[in-house]
Amino acid sequence: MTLLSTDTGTSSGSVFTAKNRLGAFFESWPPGILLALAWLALCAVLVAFAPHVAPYDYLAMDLRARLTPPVFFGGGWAHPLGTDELGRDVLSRLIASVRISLVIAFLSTLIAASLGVTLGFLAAWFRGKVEQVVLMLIDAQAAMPFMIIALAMLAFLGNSLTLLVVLMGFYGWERIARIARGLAISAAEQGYATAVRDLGATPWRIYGRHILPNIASTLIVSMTLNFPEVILLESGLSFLGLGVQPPMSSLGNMVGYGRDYIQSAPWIMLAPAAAIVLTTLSISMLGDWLRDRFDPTLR
Amino acid sequence: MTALLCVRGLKRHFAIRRPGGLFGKPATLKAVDGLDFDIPAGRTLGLVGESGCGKSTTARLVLGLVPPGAGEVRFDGALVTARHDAAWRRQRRRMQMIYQDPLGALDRRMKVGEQIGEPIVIHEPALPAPERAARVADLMEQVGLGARMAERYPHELSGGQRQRVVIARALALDPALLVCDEPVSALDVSIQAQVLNLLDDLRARTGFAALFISHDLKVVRQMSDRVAVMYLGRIVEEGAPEEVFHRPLHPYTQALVSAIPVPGRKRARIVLEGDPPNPVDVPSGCPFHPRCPQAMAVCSREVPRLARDSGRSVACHLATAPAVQAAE
Amino acid sequence: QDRPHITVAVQQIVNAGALDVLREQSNVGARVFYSLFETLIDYDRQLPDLPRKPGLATSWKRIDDRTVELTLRQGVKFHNGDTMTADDVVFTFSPERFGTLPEQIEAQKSGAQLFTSTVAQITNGKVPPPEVAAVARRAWPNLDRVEKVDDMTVRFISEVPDPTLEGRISRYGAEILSKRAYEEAPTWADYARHPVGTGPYKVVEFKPDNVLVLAAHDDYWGGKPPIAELRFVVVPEVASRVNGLLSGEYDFITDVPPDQIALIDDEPKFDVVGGPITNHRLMVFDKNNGPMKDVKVRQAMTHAIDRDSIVEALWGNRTKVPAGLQWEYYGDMYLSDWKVPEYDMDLARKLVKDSSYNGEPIIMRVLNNYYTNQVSTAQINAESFRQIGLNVQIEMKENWQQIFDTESGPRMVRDWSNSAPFPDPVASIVNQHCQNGQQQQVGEWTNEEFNALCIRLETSTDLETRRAAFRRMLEIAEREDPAYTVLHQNAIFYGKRADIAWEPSALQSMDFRADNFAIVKPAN
Amino acid sequence: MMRYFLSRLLRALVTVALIVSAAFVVLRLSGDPAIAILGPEAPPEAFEAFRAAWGLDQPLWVQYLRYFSAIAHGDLGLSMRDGRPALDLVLERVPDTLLITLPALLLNMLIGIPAGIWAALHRNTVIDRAIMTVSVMGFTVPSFVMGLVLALIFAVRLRWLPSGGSDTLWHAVLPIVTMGVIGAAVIARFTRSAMLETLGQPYIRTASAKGLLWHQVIIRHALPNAAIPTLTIIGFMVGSLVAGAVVVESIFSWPGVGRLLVTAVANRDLAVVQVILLLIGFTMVGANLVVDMAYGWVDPRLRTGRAAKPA
Amino acid sequence: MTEHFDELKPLVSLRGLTVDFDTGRRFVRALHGVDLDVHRGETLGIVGESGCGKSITWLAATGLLDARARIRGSVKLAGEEILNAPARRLARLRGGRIALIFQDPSSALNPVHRIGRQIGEALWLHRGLRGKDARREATRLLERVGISNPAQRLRDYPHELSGGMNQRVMIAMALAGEPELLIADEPTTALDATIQAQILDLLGDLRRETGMAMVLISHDLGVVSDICDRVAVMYCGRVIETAGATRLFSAPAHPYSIGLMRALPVIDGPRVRLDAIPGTVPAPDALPPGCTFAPRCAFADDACSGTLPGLRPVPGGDHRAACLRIEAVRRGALPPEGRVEHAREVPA
Ligand SMILES: Nc1ncnc2c1ncn2[C@@H]1O[C@H](COP(=O)(O)OP(=O)(O)OP(=O)(O)O)[C@@H](O)[C@H]1O
Ligand SMILES: Nc1ncnc2c1ncn2[C@@H]1O[C@H](COP(=O)(O)OP(=O)(O)OP(=O)(O)O)[C@@H](O)[C@H]1O
Ligand SMILES: [Mg+2]
Ligand SMILES: [Mg+2]
Repeated sequence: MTLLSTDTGTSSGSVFTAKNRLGAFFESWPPGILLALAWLALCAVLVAFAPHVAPYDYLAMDLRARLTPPVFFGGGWAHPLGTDELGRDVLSRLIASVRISLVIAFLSTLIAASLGVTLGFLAAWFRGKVEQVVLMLIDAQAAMPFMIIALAMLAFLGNSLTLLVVLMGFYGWERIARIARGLAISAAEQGYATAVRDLGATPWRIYGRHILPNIASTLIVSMTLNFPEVILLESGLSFLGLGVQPPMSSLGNMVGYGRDYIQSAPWIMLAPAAAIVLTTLSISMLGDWLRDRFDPTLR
Repeated sequence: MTALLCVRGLKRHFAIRRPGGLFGKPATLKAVDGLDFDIPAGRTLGLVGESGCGKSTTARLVLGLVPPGAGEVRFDGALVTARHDAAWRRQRRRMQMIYQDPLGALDRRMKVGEQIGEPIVIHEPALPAPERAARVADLMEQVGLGARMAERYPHELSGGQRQRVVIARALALDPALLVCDEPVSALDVSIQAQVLNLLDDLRARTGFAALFISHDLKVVRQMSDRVAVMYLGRIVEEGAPEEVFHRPLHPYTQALVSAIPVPGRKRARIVLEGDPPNPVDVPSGCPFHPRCPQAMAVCSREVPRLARDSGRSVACHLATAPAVQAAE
Repeated sequence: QDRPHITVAVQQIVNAGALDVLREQSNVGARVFYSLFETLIDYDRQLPDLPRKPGLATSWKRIDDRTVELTLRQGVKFHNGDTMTADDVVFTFSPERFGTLPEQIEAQKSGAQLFTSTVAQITNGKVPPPEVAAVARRAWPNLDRVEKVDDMTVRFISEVPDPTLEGRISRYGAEILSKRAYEEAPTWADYARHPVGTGPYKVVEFKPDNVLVLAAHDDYWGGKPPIAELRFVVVPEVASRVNGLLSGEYDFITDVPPDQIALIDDEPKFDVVGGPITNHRLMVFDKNNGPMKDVKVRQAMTHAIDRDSIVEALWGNRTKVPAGLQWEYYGDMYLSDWKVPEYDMDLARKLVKDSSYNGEPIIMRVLNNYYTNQVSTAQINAESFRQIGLNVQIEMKENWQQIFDTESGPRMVRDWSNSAPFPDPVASIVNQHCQNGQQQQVGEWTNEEFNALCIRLETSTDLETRRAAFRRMLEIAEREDPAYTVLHQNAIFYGKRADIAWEPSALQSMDFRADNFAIVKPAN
Repeated sequence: MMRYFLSRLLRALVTVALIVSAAFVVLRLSGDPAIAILGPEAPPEAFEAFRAAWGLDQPLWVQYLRYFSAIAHGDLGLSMRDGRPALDLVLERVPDTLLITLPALLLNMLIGIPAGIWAALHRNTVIDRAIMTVSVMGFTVPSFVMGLVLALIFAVRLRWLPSGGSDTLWHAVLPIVTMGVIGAAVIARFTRSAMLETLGQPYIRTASAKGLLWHQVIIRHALPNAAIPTLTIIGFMVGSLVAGAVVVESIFSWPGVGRLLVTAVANRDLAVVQVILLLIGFTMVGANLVVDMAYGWVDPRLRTGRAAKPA
Repeated sequence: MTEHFDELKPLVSLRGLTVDFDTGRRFVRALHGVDLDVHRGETLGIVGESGCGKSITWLAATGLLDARARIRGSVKLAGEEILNAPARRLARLRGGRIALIFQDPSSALNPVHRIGRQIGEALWLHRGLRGKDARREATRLLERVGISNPAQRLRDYPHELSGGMNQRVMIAMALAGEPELLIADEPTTALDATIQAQILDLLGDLRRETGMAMVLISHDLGVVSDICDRVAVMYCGRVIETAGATRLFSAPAHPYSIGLMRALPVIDGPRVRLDAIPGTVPAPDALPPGCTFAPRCAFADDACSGTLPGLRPVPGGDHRAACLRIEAVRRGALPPEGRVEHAREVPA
């Protein structure tokens, strides 16, 4: 970083040395983070306006235009990212998929977080038997292959989007519960929570008004870790044929069905795969960045 | 039953595991091992003693934050339990605590104004917000915080200001008893003086009784009407501060008093040999005898009783055996 | 002299985990079984119309309506070195082998302990799993007995007149086993892992879901097999199979989706062979639920399917739309003038309009590409159905039970495929759609007139009567009161090294005998 | 100490029983093994016979009780598909699974730990950002995409390695690399944050004040302390060793437990699924226990003084 | 500022030491040019409120501040410049010629290593001792700092020892390199009165025996007066007064030093109301112009908030203070309006 000036203010006794503005800006907002935010903003726009931005209906088939390559790879501008095995426009499907995948990931992360936080808090508050039960549930969830849970939900409850969201909400709650429990126990032993309890506050107040906001930053960071994993998990489930189901389309499901075409029509798979990587990369980077920001020892 | 707070035969032991081995052997830690004291309304009892001698545990027992192992605590005649039920929560209105670490005792994500108002929200939920705000402003005025400060977060305040916030919060419901567990230990000399002065003023104004805990004898002397010296979970000496600090009877108190560094004046310290006391291995007889420069044979056999007379009590064989006293 | 080792990458060796033709009911197993076992009467498998030819029997003749006599081939050696005799044939069709002896059934019942490690045993003989008996009964509903005339002559005797007897003798499931080998195996399961047949290759090692290693059976009656070791390895992923072929690890890969054909064909060292098989893809209706009760709705759907486009787009015209649920190899029973409902959107729309339908959702239950192109086909059809004004929704299911399930919601439309294990309508339309067929058994569909015709078709020996009955049955099931509609003939494609001369078969078997396998020097 | 183990064991048993019960209900209610194993074209009476033979026609609770009493007698049951003891079936696959998962885990650590440390030491520099970006990408690329792309490059284009199968050790390379890269990414992230946490501790300053050079401080003082959080995550990974990697095994046609699980679940082959679940459950529990012990080994503070409780 | 020479060259001399911290958008100066000398065999006490820069002065001098600090000025050890010296050279100095001990011994010792190993490390680094020799020497050192049963204690982990014992281990570790200068940063803050007495005694003995120089950082005036020869008072990143210990405590010249002493409660004599300094210490990025103490100072006048006072000799001994109104302070004369009242609210 370059030093621009050393000014000893007359109105203040403090001595500041300014940094290069640009350098300082990029230090608090690294370019990677800015790119990540930009991508996420784009995604947010897509989520909000998907049907209006997409050039075609994502379900519209054109069997005569199957497997058209993207523009510059032998295709034309009619389908900038090419078409899939049913002649549907990959770009439009991508937009629809981003929308569905992000909505799923967001909502399920929320569910996982609520479930995890609730159970974690219960364990932290009651300790003893309740805690043992929660820990057992946590272990059981961690040891149960997710595939089986997925099968269960889909078999018993069908496969509507709502259910998929709920199902994915079951993913990762145990980690959040574990974190929430740990944080809540240590927070409860910290002065501020004891202090409020000693004022005569009810558990609701202690956990809801005090502990939750205090551990929220860590929880948010762990949610940013959960978020990309849900997107990946959904693609893994699609691989097994359990994810978002046709004719609906998600990033994972596009990649899953596109994998057979990895050689003959790679764009079907690569476009959504790139979207997955970009999105999860953005969110993970944001998470890391937030964690560093929230960590007082690093400030 | 004249005193506001009566403590009788109070004990509290903890089951712990001793270091060593993979998970350690179980052992008993006698944090508080039989306390008796009274605090009359409006008076302050100072409690001094080294780290780990059970001061904080006493504070928590007195407030009913942890259940006693034996003995009882009566506040205004009513038994203080540690069942965290509604009745217990109601009792909080009248007994409050001030903590050692003001930053730790405050929620760093809540504005201090809100935090000062929290006891009111808890105990008088019906009070309309504007009236509550007025009371908060009044409290802040009392502890010398500008009303502007209400909008700040704890980390934006200095240590002394934070402790003022804690004090304001404790006083919000006009408690009869305030337990101050090392309220100034984390503060700097100059801020410490500000806070001590403030507590003094407030006590004069509102007349609460206080249990004032510190390991700093100078601070305790500054604040208390009576002091009790604790060693390994027991009171070894009790009396008026001037008496206890200027003519300590117990050898431990003597060592403690001599160890106080006083600027500008060098004087002989009684340096105690041996390791600090360990509440897990409380020595037989007088718990202080292994470190006591004047230990006698009887000390390792018999536990000295806290002999009370004329407002001064001491638990030492030396003090109670007139012969030895004379020989000295 | 230096015979090659050949590796075939398959999606799965056998679905049921056992090398027993009476247990493995999916068409997956047919691929490997032809290398292990043979039937008395065989087909010329690489020819399009699949003419019958002598197999382990050199000749056969009808004695009467109920009896066929076969002369066995001399010098046929089993993998264990025994020579095949009439005893082996009789055994192959015996109640003991079928698991229908009373003591076997008793043992199966008493052994009916869920998940416990005790296999039902009886003192003499084995207890095959009960489903083997069920399959055998279905394959030989009227077989009275198989009689040994002399060492090299046997008679198949049916309880009732049976025009399909020769067909059944040649069918999948009628492969001849070694009596001694079967009896020597400790349990049925042991046998089913190392079966002994007469085929050109014998089992060396079998790990379900992983690999089946076969070695040349040099005493094979048809001459020395051309391959020293034949390995079938399981490679579930299409992309991985293609990768493995292109990287030279596999000599053959099976189940190449039509869209991948060009990719392999473009490589000079590899090519793709294959085509239609004796299996048709169907869409099946449940006439008892919702809008499907209305015959017009079903009819409309049969007319709204653009079968030619599907065949063109998804199959690259490498298969065809057949003439209803029948195959050319039915011979005399083939109704060459029959047609599937023609694609006519206007007619379909009109049918919908005339029907009682008013917008209720129609659920199509679909499995995730259990059949090649299943999901794509379903999406194309759903689109067409929407265009004729039907509110169709695709519902993806994970397994067959969910497809058949009636509790989680109304069952309306599902996918299926039908084969004909032997060349007669009895093998397909009767077996699958009559009273004892799955469709009626699960309660999807029934039709009185149709059911009466079923019996006539099965028992009559008069060709014209039978043809008339079959025609009427097709009319009912495919047009008047649609039970199903045929979408297209299924096709299977194999990727292989271009320097290997090899032909696939419509019967889905892979033939690695000397007359169908040769390594030719590449042209350049 | 003994009591601690016993209570851990008890919790583990209850946990595993919970898993097995849940799986039982799920598998039994969500699909029919008969159709799955015999195929949709098998005659209906074959399904009936199959169900009767395996007792699947009994009420669910009868099946459940039978299953559990069998387990209690040490009988883990037969595979409904193969008729062989489920335990044999699974144990057969374990060596193959370990053959790829163990080296993958090793690779994870060999790449992940140094990368994480390196990134932490160069916090907020280009090195840090590069490592973290690569690491995040490492685990955000879906594993089957990664696997297929690796196979395309190294098997199809370069022909250096086989694309799938399990005949030689060379066949293990691509699966190991695929899993190795993904796991390394995860470990790197954890190591980095553990390391950063440690570097902020006062004893690190004490170590430099003693006169140790920076790299000595890292190696002798920071690493052992940073090992604890890293161990936790590695413990979780060990736990999933036997379950293998479903996706990677499918892509590389590796005959491991993961693929067996997929087929067994698809077939609703209950006994096999349950044996795998038991195996996973006990490995998890075992791994957690080992990690707990390792904590004590790495950090002497954790050897003693568990939470005190009132006497 | 005039260079002042003693008959002995100082062991360590800091000149114009400044430290700027990177606060993200800019650098903020936390240490504003500190000049200090430590002579051989001398004990220098540093006092001042929390956050005034006592610790960073010495961390900066020994190169122990993290990379976000920018250090300027000069630090000479026996005439040799060591500020920003190469890492290897600094490492050899640290623990060897200059040893440091920190506040809160329990967290300053590595929890996962036995204390024997931690002491052994220092012996190995600076005296090349290993194995048995190192063990023998470590035992001797532990014995020296008054730990009973030292041979056995070497095998203990820090958490198995009490805070006082850990602090003694820290001291033993510091002594391992036989340093010429020991910097003790609040060595007794975390300890109890009786243990504190033991440690202070120990430090005093050691200094007498080895003749090493010592810097004692503390905000406990009592401790400092007890064992220091000379004292420097710091406020807001500057040294505002230095004098011999006796002199400083008997006749402090700077209003801040006076305030500090008045604020202490006393153990004997009559109980009086404490005389607290009003207001709080300003943060480094919000210093008032001119004399940084002016807003809290009862003696300050308008000149004080305009000019930054340098250290100036105070008549009567080796005594210097940075105050424009030394004379007035000595006379005890308050400015007419009593400026303190309106200056209470200093932003924290
Ligand atoms: N919950 C607990 N479990 C086990 N031991 C405890 C518990 N609480 C306190 N102790 C032990 O009881 C003893 C007395 O503790 P207490 O906190 O009352 O001491 P203190 O006099 O307040 O010390 P300090 O001056 O350090 O605050 C200590 O040895 C402490 O370790
Ligand atoms: N790493 C750092 N980054 C930014 N500011 C720092 C850093 N370390 C110290 N400071 C600031 O430098 C100033 C002086 O800190 P220092 O630690 O020297 O105070 P101190 O006098 O030792 O106080 P204490 O008595 O509390 O130890 C403080 O305002 C502090 O906030
Ligand atoms: Mg305490
Ligand atoms: Mg400091």
